[in-house]
Amino acid sequence: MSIVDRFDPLKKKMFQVLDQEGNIVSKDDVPEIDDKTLLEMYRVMQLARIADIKALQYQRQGRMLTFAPVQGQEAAQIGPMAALKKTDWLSPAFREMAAFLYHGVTLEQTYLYWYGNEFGSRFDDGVHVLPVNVPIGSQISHAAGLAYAAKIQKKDQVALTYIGDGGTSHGEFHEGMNFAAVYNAPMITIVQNNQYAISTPRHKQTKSETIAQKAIAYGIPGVQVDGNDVLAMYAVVKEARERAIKGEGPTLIEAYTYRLGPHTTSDDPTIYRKDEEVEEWKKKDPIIRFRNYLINKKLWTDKKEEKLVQELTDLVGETFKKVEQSQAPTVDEVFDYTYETLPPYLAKQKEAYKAFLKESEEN
Amino acid sequence: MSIVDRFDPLKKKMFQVLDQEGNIVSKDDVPEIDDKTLLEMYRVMQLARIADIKALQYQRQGRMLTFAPVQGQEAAQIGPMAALKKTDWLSPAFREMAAFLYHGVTLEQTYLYWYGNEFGSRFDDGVHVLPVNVPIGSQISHAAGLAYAAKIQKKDQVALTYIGDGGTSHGEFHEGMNFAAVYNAPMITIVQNNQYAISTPRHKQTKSETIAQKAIAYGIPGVQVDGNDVLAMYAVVKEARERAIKGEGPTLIEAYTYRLGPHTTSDDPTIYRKDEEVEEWKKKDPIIRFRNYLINKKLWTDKKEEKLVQELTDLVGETFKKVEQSQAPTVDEVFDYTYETLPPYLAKQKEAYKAFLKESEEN
Amino acid sequence: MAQMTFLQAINQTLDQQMEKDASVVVFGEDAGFEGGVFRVTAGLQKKYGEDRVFDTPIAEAAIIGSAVGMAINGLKPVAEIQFSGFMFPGYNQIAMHLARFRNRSRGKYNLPVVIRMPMGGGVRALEHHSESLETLFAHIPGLKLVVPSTPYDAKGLLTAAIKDPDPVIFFEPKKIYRAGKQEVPEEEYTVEIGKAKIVQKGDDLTIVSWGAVLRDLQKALANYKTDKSIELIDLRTIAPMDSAAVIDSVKKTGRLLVISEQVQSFNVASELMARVNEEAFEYLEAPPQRLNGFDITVPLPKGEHHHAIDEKKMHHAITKILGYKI
Amino acid sequence: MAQMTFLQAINQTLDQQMEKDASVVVFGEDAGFEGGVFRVTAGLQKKYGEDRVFDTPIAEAAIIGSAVGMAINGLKPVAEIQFSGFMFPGYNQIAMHLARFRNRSRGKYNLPVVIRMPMGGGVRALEHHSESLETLFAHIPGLKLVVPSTPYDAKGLLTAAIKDPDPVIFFEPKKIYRAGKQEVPEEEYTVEIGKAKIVQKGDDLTIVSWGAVLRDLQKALANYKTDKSIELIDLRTIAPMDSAAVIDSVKKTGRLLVISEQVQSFNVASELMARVNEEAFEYLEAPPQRLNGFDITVPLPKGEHHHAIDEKKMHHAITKILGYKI
Ligand SMILES: Cc1ncc(C[n+]2csc(CCOP(=O)(O)OP(=O)(O)O)c2C)c(N)n1
Ligand SMILES: Cc1ncc(C[n+]2csc(CCOP(=O)(O)OP(=O)(O)O)c2C)c(N)n1
Ligand SMILES: [Mg+2]
Ligand SMILES: [Mg+2]
Repeated sequence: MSIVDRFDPLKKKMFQVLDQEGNIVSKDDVPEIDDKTLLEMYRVMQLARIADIKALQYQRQGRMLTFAPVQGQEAAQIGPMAALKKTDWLSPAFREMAAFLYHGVTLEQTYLYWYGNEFGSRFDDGVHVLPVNVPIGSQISHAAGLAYAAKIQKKDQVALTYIGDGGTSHGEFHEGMNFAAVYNAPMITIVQNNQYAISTPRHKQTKSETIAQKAIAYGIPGVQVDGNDVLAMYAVVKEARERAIKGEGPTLIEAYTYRLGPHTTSDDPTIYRKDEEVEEWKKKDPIIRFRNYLINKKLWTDKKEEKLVQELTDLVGETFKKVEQSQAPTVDEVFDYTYETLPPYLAKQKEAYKAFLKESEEN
Repeated sequence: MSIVDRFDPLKKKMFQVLDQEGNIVSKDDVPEIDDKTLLEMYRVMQLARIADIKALQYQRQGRMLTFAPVQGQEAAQIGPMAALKKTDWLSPAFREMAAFLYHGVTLEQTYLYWYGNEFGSRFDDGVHVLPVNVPIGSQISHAAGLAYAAKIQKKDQVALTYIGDGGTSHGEFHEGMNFAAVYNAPMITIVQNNQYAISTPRHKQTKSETIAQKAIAYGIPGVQVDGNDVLAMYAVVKEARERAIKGEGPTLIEAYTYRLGPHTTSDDPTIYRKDEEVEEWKKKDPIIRFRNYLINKKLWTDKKEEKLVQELTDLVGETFKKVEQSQAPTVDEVFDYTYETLPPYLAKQKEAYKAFLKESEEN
Repeated sequence: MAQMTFLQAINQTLDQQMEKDASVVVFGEDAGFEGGVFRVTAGLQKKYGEDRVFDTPIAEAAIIGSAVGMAINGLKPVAEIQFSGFMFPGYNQIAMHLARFRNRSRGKYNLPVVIRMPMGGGVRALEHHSESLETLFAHIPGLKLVVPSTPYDAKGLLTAAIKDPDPVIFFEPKKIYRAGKQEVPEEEYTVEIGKAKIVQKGDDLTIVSWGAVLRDLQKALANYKTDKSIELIDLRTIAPMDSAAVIDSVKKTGRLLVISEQVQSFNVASELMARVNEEAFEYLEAPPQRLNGFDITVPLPKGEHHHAIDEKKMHHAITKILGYKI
Repeated sequence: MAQMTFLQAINQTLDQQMEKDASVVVFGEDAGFEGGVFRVTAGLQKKYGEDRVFDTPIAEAAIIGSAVGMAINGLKPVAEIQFSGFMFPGYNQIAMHLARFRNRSRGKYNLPVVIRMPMGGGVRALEHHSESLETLFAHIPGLKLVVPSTPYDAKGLLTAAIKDPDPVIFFEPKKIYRAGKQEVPEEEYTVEIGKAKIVQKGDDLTIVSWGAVLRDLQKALANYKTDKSIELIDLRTIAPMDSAAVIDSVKKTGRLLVISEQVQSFNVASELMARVNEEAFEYLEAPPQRLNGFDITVPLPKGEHHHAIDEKKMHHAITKILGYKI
């Protein structure tokens, strides 16, 4: 029986493959993933973690701008992305650095974005990731459109989109979900229920007992998954992808997880949540859990760990250096991407500005 | 056991008190309504029906503007309004003429509105009805706000709002529902599922099997009711009102019904639906059903019927005459309601326009 | 060549473009099976199937938002908003995404999306059915906005809009959907977006207008007796606005009058007046003037005539500006 | 009297009005428990309870729409939109309902609603966090829009806004939330909505500005060497705009320069230029000028300086208009 059939969201049963220590709780549910992929998943989880910690440090030093940390949510992002094909689309919210890195965005690009440069959103050709999406909820219908286009063009392709627990209150969430469902568009929606929307706790966001049960409003499957369990997240997305490709429509996946860090670098979470709560969740760290699993599986050792951490730390440091040395946007860049061809009145504004800059320099 | 507990929307069970012939199907569910109220309910259902038919005629003669007929949906409106207190709020969509008339709006006002005059939306003091609301879905959060205000001011008051099956796809529906649910605001939402949104059938609007099950997304009770059964509609709203007043929050009621007429006077329904379908639904006419019930109950006779129809027909004719003789909006009226006090630049526009009119007259 | 109404010209254009380009898809509330409440898309679903021509749920944000996604994934969406007054729930998607994706992605994602919307008054309609919302699109960088006034331009501009790599808002003045026919070529042609049209040459006064009002204005001008010669410009594109054409004209005539159905404050006239001030101030022989609606909500039908621009108002404004002496 | 920042002045005003008037309620995303992401509403929930000060779901349409309902049912809602760039999903409620209920109901329902929104740039923020959206409110009949530039005006205008029977959009230039303190009286007072303030008298040039830019402008003027005397007007209210004050000033100076952070097309400057054309054309000694952002999406922080209005740009524009000779 499929996962969504076994885990009725109204019964508040959460799908899990690994327990908190990384032991298998449900053997039949362990997804088939080759070792190389498992290690790649682990590598990117660690890369995201290290890049995240470093970004926070850089930001505190005033060297980076606002940044939305991903710490604690790596499994909810790496599991799903590993279950996709590279040609599948990702329509993100704004806290998906781990997913970005796994799906082909470079670390330099993600850093450049949070450094305040639009070129950080110009991903390489063939990378099927949309830019960071700030207006809450609006990414869902982008995914619906991507998926609809994939469907009628008969591509073997789905669109996966992320949103937060808070985002589910938004009208844009509702419209996008309903839209995709009506057309059986191959879309997968993952709600990262990290228990808070900035300071607002989950229970003030909605009265529904689970987020997963919101799927019922759209007549589609919904399931609550342990979002700190990378294998469970992988398995459920794998299954959802198959349904989607078969023309059975979208799936709503609630990834039950926790944001270990602040909402963004401008946020002080101690105002609204207790240390004990954070400590409880640290025990459920998705990276530790996955590492234990890999160690049990004899795929990982402390030595390998040490080497990887060092390697990634260096990579992050070097990448940030590059980003710091990147050029600030030029006048042309600031104007020229508004339209394919610069309209006359805008060209005039640009020329006047250039003349002004020249004049100022000369004085 | 409460109605909402007995009629789980996921089981597709529809709540009914009277069958198609007006016989009682479920004795225990017959609501206690005194005879006077029953007769008043019937009178207003007939008034709405006659006013509706006449409005269509006037419109065809070019004497009235666009108009959204209510035919077929009278029970879904009169049952609920009869279950409310006069101090409860009604936040309507645009097809609620019957509800308007029952809750204190005069026929002259409703006609004046569809005649194209804003004064048709200025209801008498003490009438707790908001004006016709055209932008789909936006009335829900008005109701949420009315209800929230009632709650924190500890009034014995609820806000009831209407929306169509099509309207449930809108983001505004979702936001308003979720908002009210979170605060346990005393709100009642009735979805008049009349099977179409203009030409778009219900199944193209959403993939959910019932509209009622959308309640699950908000963690509130939802129930599907035979919307052509005025007693069922009364009973379910009565119960929802009690829950609301007790602080238990909103209820979502799907009134399963049918629009017998066109979407509006500019619509040609023969393009998108079959005559047979309409004929099937005519057999379920809510007025006939209720009349049979009243006749069975010895509250009504053919003679009374004849008299009432004549009386109401006259009333409608006279009212329309008055409306036709009403004054067109003056210049002052067109300007002066924009703000409490006319700002200088707007006063200037008004004066200039008056001067222009005077000059034109003189020439 | 065939005689066509404005509405037929649009329908024929959609048909032609769908035929030529399999990536064009058409959708909106009731736009599929019944062909839209005005029947602009009539017959298309039958011809091109439900995948390419379809009804949507009532969800303007999703209509625009999904168009964004479709465009990124290889389609050319031509979406319909049932009335421009109902674009507001989709305005977030229009202003924050549709207009910005190209800039946000530094040119990676162009969005060749067309959003069609019936606009304007004069049809004795309910609230929210008579608005003229040009400003709300023209103020947003990254959008284009066109308003044809003839069947010929409707076809040419819509063809250009569908081929345009940037998002285009396509306003259809509903009052003239069926008002009169014009010869429209069967074959494909484009009218350049961003180019105003000089409808009538003149030396003493420049009048700028567009859409349904322009049609009324032409009648009003025919009935206006004067020995002065008036240059009439159909702006056609509101964004990017061909202010150069207007400025050139004003340099010649010295007088500018802008006529529209918009409310007054922050309308197209204000922006044109500002640009004329900036670039042709020395040529002005009279203060630029505007004739438009008032800063009020468009009244319901019984009061709409107050807000509407009729011939009397036009004559009055023309007489006033022609009579101005410094 | 106490020394207060702009932010403190707003917080104190909300506190004072909630204390005096039990019908005032304050809400928004994170506005309750933590007192908002900027802490503008800090302390209020503790003092007035969760019924009157509360967090909302992330749902801008419902925030505005419920405010409409609350106002009709006896409350005075002061709602917060977290950043003005996130008002778009609520724009339907603002433009189609909040602005119109009074007119729609022919005066039965006044909506004494205040919508507070941090606005403007200069804080090195993410996309959608730096917009200046004055036009989108001032173009809509029925709304009022104020933008204070000092702690004193912030308190006076917010007090007036809460007491106003009409809906008021209250812009808070986030760049100056904590920039400098000013003496602000403890007791209640109002600053009239719809009245501009002459900050500095002068005879040769009228400069109009508002909000954070006005503050920078004052510094720039202090550093500007000229023998000409400049009149500086803080517009304060954008709608209903005190164009009379500007026109009076221009009649005296003959020159107008409007400076803002907005994009250029269809901005407050265009409307002011249009009104000055209409009413003070003969007094103009130079074409009215505007200095503002470009018609582009506000760049991310590394490019924001291009769009921002700095002292150099200000000096340049002033020199240009002062030097103009017909
Ligand atoms: C439409 C809109 N409103 C408000 C915001 C401001 N905002 C940014 S993040 C956030 C909270 C999001 O919470 P959630 O959806 O749970 O995602 P999380 O931050 O927890 O990942 C808010 C309100 C926004 N970005 N967009
Ligand atoms: C936001 C918005 N979009 C579109 C419309 C145009 N419109 C008017 S009625 C209608 C269909 C409504 O269908 P439904 O909600 O089922 O109500 P019914 O007409 O069946 O009573 C539409 C799309 C509108 N009024 N508002
Ligand atoms: Mg969250
Ligand atoms: Mg319907």
